[in-house]
Amino acid sequence: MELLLSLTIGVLVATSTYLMLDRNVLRFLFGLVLLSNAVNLVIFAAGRLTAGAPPLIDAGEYAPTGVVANALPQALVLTAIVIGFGLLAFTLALVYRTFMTLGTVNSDEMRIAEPRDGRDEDTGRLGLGRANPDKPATGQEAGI
Amino acid sequence: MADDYPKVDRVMGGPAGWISVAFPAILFLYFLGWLPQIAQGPQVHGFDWVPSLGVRLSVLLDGLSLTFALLITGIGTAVTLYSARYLGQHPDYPRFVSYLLMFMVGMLGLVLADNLIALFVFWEVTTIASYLLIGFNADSAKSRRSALQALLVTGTGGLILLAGIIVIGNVAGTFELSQITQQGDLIRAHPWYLAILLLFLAGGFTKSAQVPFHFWLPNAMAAPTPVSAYLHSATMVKAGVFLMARMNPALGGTDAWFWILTLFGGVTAVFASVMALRQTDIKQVLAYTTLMALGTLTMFLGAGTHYAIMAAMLFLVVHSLYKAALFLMIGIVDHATGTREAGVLGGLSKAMPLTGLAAAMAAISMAGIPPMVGFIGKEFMYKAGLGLGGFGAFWVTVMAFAASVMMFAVGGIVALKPFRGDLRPTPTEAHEGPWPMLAGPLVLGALSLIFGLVPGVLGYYLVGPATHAVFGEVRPVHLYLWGGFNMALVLSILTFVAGWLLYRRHEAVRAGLMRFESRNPVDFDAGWDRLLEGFKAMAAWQTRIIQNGDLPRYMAVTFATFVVLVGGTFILRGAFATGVGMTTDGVHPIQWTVLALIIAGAVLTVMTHSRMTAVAGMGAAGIGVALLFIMFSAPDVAITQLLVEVLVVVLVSLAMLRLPYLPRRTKGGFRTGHAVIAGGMGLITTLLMTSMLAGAFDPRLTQFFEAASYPEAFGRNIVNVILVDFRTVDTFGEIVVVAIAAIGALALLRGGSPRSRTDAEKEG
Amino acid sequence: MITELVVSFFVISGGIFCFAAGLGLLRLPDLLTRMHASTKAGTLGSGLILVAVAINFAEGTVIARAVAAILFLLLTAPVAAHLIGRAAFRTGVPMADRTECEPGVAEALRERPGEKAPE
Amino acid sequence: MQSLILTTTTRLLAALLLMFSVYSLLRGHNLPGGGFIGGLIGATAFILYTIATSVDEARTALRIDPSNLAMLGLGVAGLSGLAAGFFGQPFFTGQWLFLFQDGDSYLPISSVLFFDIGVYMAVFGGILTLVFAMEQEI
Amino acid sequence: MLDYAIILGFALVILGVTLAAIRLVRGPTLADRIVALDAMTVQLVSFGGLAALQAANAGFLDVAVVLALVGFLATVCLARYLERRILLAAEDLT
Amino acid sequence: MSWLLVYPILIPLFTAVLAYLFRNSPAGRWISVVGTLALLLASVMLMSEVLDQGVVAGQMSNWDAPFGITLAADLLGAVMVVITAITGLATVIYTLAEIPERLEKLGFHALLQTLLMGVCGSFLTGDLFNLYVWFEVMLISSFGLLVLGGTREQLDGGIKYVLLNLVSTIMFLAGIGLLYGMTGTLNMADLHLAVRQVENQGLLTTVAVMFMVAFGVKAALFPLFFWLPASYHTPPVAVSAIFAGLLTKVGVYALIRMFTLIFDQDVGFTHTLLLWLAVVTMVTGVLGAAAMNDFRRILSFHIISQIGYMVLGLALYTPLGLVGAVFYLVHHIIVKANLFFVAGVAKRIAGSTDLSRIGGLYAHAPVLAFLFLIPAFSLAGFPPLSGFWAKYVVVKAALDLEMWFVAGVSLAVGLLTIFSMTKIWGAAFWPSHPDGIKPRLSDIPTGERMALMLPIVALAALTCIIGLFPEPFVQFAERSAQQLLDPTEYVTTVLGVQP
Amino acid sequence: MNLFAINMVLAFAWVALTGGMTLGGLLTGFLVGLAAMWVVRPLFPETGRYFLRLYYWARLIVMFVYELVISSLPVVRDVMTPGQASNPALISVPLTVTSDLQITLLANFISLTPGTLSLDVSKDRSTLYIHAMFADDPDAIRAQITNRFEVWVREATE
Ligand code: NA
Ligand code: NA
Repeated sequence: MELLLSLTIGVLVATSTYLMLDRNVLRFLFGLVLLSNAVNLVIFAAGRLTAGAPPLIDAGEYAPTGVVANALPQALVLTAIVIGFGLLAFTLALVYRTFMTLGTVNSDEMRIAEPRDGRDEDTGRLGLGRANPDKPATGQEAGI
Repeated sequence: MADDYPKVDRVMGGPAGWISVAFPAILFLYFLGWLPQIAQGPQVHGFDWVPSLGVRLSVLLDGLSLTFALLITGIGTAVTLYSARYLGQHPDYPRFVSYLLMFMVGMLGLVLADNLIALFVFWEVTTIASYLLIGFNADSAKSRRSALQALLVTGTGGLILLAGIIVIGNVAGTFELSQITQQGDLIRAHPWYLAILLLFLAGGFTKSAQVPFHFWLPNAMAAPTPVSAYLHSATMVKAGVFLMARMNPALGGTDAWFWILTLFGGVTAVFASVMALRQTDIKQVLAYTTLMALGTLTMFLGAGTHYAIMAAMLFLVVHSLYKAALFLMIGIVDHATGTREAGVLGGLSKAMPLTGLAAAMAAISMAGIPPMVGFIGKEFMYKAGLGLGGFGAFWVTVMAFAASVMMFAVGGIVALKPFRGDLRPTPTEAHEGPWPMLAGPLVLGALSLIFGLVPGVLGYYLVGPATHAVFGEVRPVHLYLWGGFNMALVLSILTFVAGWLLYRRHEAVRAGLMRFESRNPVDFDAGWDRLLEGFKAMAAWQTRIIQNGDLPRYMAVTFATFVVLVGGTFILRGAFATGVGMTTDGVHPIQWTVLALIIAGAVLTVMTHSRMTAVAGMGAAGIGVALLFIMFSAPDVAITQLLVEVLVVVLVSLAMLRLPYLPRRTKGGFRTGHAVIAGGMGLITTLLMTSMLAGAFDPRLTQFFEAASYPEAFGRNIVNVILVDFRTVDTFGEIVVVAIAAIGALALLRGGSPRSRTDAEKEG
Repeated sequence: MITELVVSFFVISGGIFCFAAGLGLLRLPDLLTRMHASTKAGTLGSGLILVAVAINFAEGTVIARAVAAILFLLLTAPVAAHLIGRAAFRTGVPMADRTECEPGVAEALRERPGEKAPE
Repeated sequence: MQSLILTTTTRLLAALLLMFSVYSLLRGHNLPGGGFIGGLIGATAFILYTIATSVDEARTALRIDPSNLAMLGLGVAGLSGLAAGFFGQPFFTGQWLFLFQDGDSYLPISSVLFFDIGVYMAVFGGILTLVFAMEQEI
Repeated sequence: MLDYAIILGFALVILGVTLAAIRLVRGPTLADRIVALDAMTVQLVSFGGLAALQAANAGFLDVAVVLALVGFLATVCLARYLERRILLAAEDLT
Repeated sequence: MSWLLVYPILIPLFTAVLAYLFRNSPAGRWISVVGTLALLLASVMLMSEVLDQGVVAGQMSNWDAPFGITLAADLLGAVMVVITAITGLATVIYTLAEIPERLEKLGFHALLQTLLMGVCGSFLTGDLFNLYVWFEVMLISSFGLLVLGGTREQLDGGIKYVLLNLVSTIMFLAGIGLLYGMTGTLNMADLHLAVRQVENQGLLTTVAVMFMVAFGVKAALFPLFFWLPASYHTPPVAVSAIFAGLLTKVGVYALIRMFTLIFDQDVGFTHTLLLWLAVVTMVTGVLGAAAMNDFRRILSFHIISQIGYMVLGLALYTPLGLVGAVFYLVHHIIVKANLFFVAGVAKRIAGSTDLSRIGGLYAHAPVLAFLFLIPAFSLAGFPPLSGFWAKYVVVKAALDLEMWFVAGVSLAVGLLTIFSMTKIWGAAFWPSHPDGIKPRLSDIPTGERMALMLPIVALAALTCIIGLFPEPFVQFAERSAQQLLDPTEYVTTVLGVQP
Repeated sequence: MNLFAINMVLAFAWVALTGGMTLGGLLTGFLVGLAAMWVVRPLFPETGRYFLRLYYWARLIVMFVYELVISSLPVVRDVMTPGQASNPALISVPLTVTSDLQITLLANFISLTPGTLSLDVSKDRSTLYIHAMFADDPDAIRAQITNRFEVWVREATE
């Protein structure tokens, strides 16, 4: 199982890296979600795997009676999931706001802070405030 | 420049003026008082500054430092007095004075320091002060350029010098000059000797403007005249000479020392003399003669014999006296007539007799005519040159002769021509300067004469001890005006003859030089500009390449760095290992399915061109991960994972309402380079995981938690007990993240809504 | 032993319903028919397995949680189906050709009563 | 979202969810659950409420600004850790009070529980802040 | 016997999830995907129940309870997205 | 346990809570000021305790190390907390005049306080996973601060900052997972012992490099620094200042901590790698600064270059090298924050930070000019200011190891630093304003002027004090370097036993 | 409803008396309380309706489970067997129930019963639109809903 899990994590990392290299920031976000999952699995697996024995102490006992799963990585993963969620939520808001302000989710069109010619330049393409009206959404597209 | 500013009503610069004059004057008297003691031998005083780094604020008082201290304070008094009148009504005069005093402190510290690090500290103080003073007329682009040039050239030298200081400190085991100079043999024999020498000379040559680092000095004349007189002729530029002199006992006496110093010094002296002839602005003429003097001093320090060093020390004093006087004089002329052009000025002795007197005394000394002290200086140089053996004697003597001839001519140009003949019309009507401005040149000129008449005093109190300090051993020093008829005198006479001829024909010579220069490809000043432009272009190019504003590129580099460094280390360090669970034996079909679900979700997310499908894919992968958590006994984690998945869907489905669709397949196809990086990331992760899982696991922590959870922390859910008791601080930080993420997002979203934007506009 | 038998029965029949839900989702021709499979069979299957859990543990708190889960499933499944079905209909998701439509129903479903997109 | 069926179900469901969230919070020390899970479930109750009605109604029902609630949660968590200081113990050391102790059954009141309540509030408030903001601005 | 029943149950449920996942991938409309995701969450409730039976630990039951509760929320949000997106798209067109 | 360890975390927390609850009233900002003052007080008390007793450690929740979470302050940690408090206080005072009420109502002060909390937590924690948590607290606060206000520049810069930092965070987390899987522990002192038991030392080195990359992003090492110049010039100046001062230093701190306490088993490999990264970082950073034409962008690139010096000090891994690293850290925080403060005032009175669009500050704002020169020359390494000693020590450490090339590069970079500092001076201060504006400090209302200038004056004074009386600071750095190079005291104190 | 409250109070009293604070204890207490109230029903004038309501609720639940199981079978059969036996249709059902709760209960009841799926309620709450999978005879479906489901729901809630 360890081998297969490692391979799965590898695939998760590879796919998420590919997504994070996309110029479309939304794809980056998708990659981020997958990568967080992969890393959570890394931590989880690092504490070694135990099937079917959650780290709970039965009523009337003072300690787990048999072998139970390693509780520490579970706690760590839980924390990491929550933190990851917080970061993701903020990033989503940031992407949303950026799109509303700059009119793009393509990072190669975000050249305000580092303008191409060394000057602040508004190309006019930016700052539309909402989705590009040249390419309106259609009902069919809404289905996807 | 001195006139075109709004005047502030201050008498003699106000309090700032009086303080600025009193400070050097009092110090001058104080140092004078030390003369008799130091004539007996050097003294070291001092206290710790940064003992951990071996840095002390120790003072080495010997002939050399005292000579310099007297020049700094003495000429400093003349210059500050002069400035109080010259710039006293300038709105920025107080700033000017503070820079000047800062410089003075730096310069004094430099020459008095016994500790090399302390010397360096003061060295840099003079650099900064010089930068601020050259740029004093900040509105002029030329001033700013010159200031920067001076700063960078001397700054470069300074930093190289610092390296030299550190290395010599490592070799000698101390930074104290008084101890380092005792270890000359050890240092000269050390394998790093040549490196140390070159590092020190780089510092000295840049500061003292030796060719090819000379170009900043004439430009530095953009500074107000008192600054030129003080820094760029009498004091700061001599710091480099001082350094070489100071290090002579430790570094001197080798072939390398001899040849480098005499060659650079000689070339600088002759080159500067020629350039001096070529100028029309008298201040520029003087600037180049300063350069010539610096070259000469360097050359004689390089020559290294007792006589040569004595000649150098004597010339040091001589030059400071006449050059400061001349600079101040030209300032008065400029002030009075509005021009400094040699071709325009003439017959000023009628309108400005005292100025003419001062100029005459200084110029005669410069020309080396008896009975001025300048004559003695020149004689001793010839004697020293002739006293060397072999090619050295030839080189030094010829260079000294050539330079002296041209100095003679220049003396005529700057002090004879403007004052002789009929008064010529000038931009403003010529009039005699005020006493505070005249006092300095007159006193300095008079000193040139007095020391020429009684050279013994100079020799006993100043030149002797200084020579002793530089040469390293005590030998008698005897200065005299008349040394009998000898080879040196012959050379002197030849100098006068050749000099006079040159003076008579200098207009023609100048024209020739200017023609030559217009075809001269080697223009150091323009080269400087090209260097700077080239550097800036290189910097801009590099930055465009690296910081190009393209996020995917940043990401790619970041991930690629990870792949290369971590992957490379993995291979180089042979980290691969294999062990438990590295087969597919006993993997339950359910587990296969769950892993397949995760992979399918991830692949779907990558492949799809529909964002909601991507969200679904992420969801599937997330659910698969939750299933893994369930299978491997982590109900709390599974619950949390599922809850978070749901919340992500909630938030994403809200945001996606406005966010744009993903681009269609036509745009942005398969990215091979990115795929390679991504594959590398995946591969490395897998390898790291398998290798890590192959090792043994130390369950200490978990065993403790299992044992303590109920009896000591009263909880049966070990995971929750870890979260709220064993590792509370983690959870504490975690909720801060959640709360702050929410507040941050709220601010981001609300700050952008039309409603609050109007609020912002109302606020202004 | 009897308990084990009963539990096994519930587990397997629950599994069959869950499987049927998945299969229906894949096989049935259009969205709305697929929803029949997923809503009903899925809910029933999960419910049966939860019943099995309740019987197996036979503890108050476990029964309570199992009952709660079943109750939640029964409460939410139809609402979810209603929302998806309505939304799908309004967004023009195609239906199987055989679907018969009583007059006026399609128009009534497409109508969006008074709801405006937030601005 | 206008739907009679949704709105009616939500009345019941939201109440159930809130109850369940408190239940999760309270027994998290012994069984799966805890402040975070509880807070999340509580938040879903209000998210559902928001969807079925509107943000404004949900805000009114909540009475307190969710972002304030989140920050108060941080404060409560911090104070629960501070409690140990009064007994000369390190930060966050659990302080336990066993009420109605009778053999093996008792009602424990502890600083750990208060910490978990802080977690609950922070998570609950934080998530609602996010959702309300998104819902309102989009 | 129960062990075998549980494994069989697991197998059936996981097969069901897989089939739903195929529908998730295949679509073709977003509505189909939402239905698939909804079905998967409901099936996962069974998964939690089965895990509880297998581990003889009711802890996993909580996974089931929570999922039954909040899986619904995701579905509601997605369905709402579906409707509102059309509304907004219609506005964009006009 | 000393509660002094907890206060630097708790005080900002409660300040944040209160400041947020009172965000709509002026009380909010004064709560922030008072809270930061209290933080300063607490951090100074902690410092004096560390100076008295050596390493101070405390077990949170009263569980022994390595089971519970340890907070520990050695000299480095304590001084970083003090500097954090100083910078924080300066920033808070500065914001009184610089941050508009609109941003305060959005929770500016709460974000600032949690930023301080995260930074202090990072410096004080003795647990690797806990370090991750504090990093995240710091990061999310910085995200919020960076884009607060939401101008177009901020959003663009913010996207790059956020996304690149998220990547680094995840790498960090993965590293923790791997290290935990190999050693079974998270306590840093315990890790110091545990890494020696690891059989697969090659894997350990690999994981070490992984941490190097992750912290390399945080510290802005080449070639991982992109997020910094992309974003630091975009937020309000006070935010830039505290970011520039503190944030990258947390990355450097983490590198120092990890590569002295835990990863010291393959120094020949890891530290050599660090050395070359540091050298290239110095060069690229300073070249970037030379290429820029904006006050704040120049300063931003300089951060990178200076980070190179600090990491170089660590990479040399000699006592003197670490002295340099520690001294540099402290010096740079003060100086860099101050330069950004000056940039803010310059922008306020001259209208821009674009060097081609401002001027006249020398003539009309002489006080500001003077106060610029101090940190600027200090940054450029001119004696007798603090930066000189920092640079001197690092260069000497390199020369002591006969690393001529490295020392040469350090000196050359010093020269280029001078170049770009004078570029600002020669463009914004000396020449007159292109629009004929006379930028005067007196144009700012008195109260605001006080708020703006007080931090600048105080930090400049601090720079001068360190420069003129460096001995106690050098001695401190030496003791600190000893603690770092020989972590026995740290480990013993944390674990409570002789290892 | 206040009778229900009294019943709950009795249940809690039972728990307090017996000391078994478990769900089972509570349920026992509820049943015991119910029995007690039935015994003393003359003291409560409205008890008759209360008991009736309980009965109707119980019937609704039982009928619901019955319908759920019974009508699942054709769906499962259709899914499991090759080919498509279904004959789907969109049908409108006039409503006789009026309150929110009743409409919702009915709609959910219909949805959970295999073969039919409530899609929406008309704006004037007079019609329910459903999708039926085996709609060979729409009127039969309408009749079943009106005559059985609506009655059960109404009786349980009025
Ligand atoms: Na750029
Ligand atoms: Na300018």
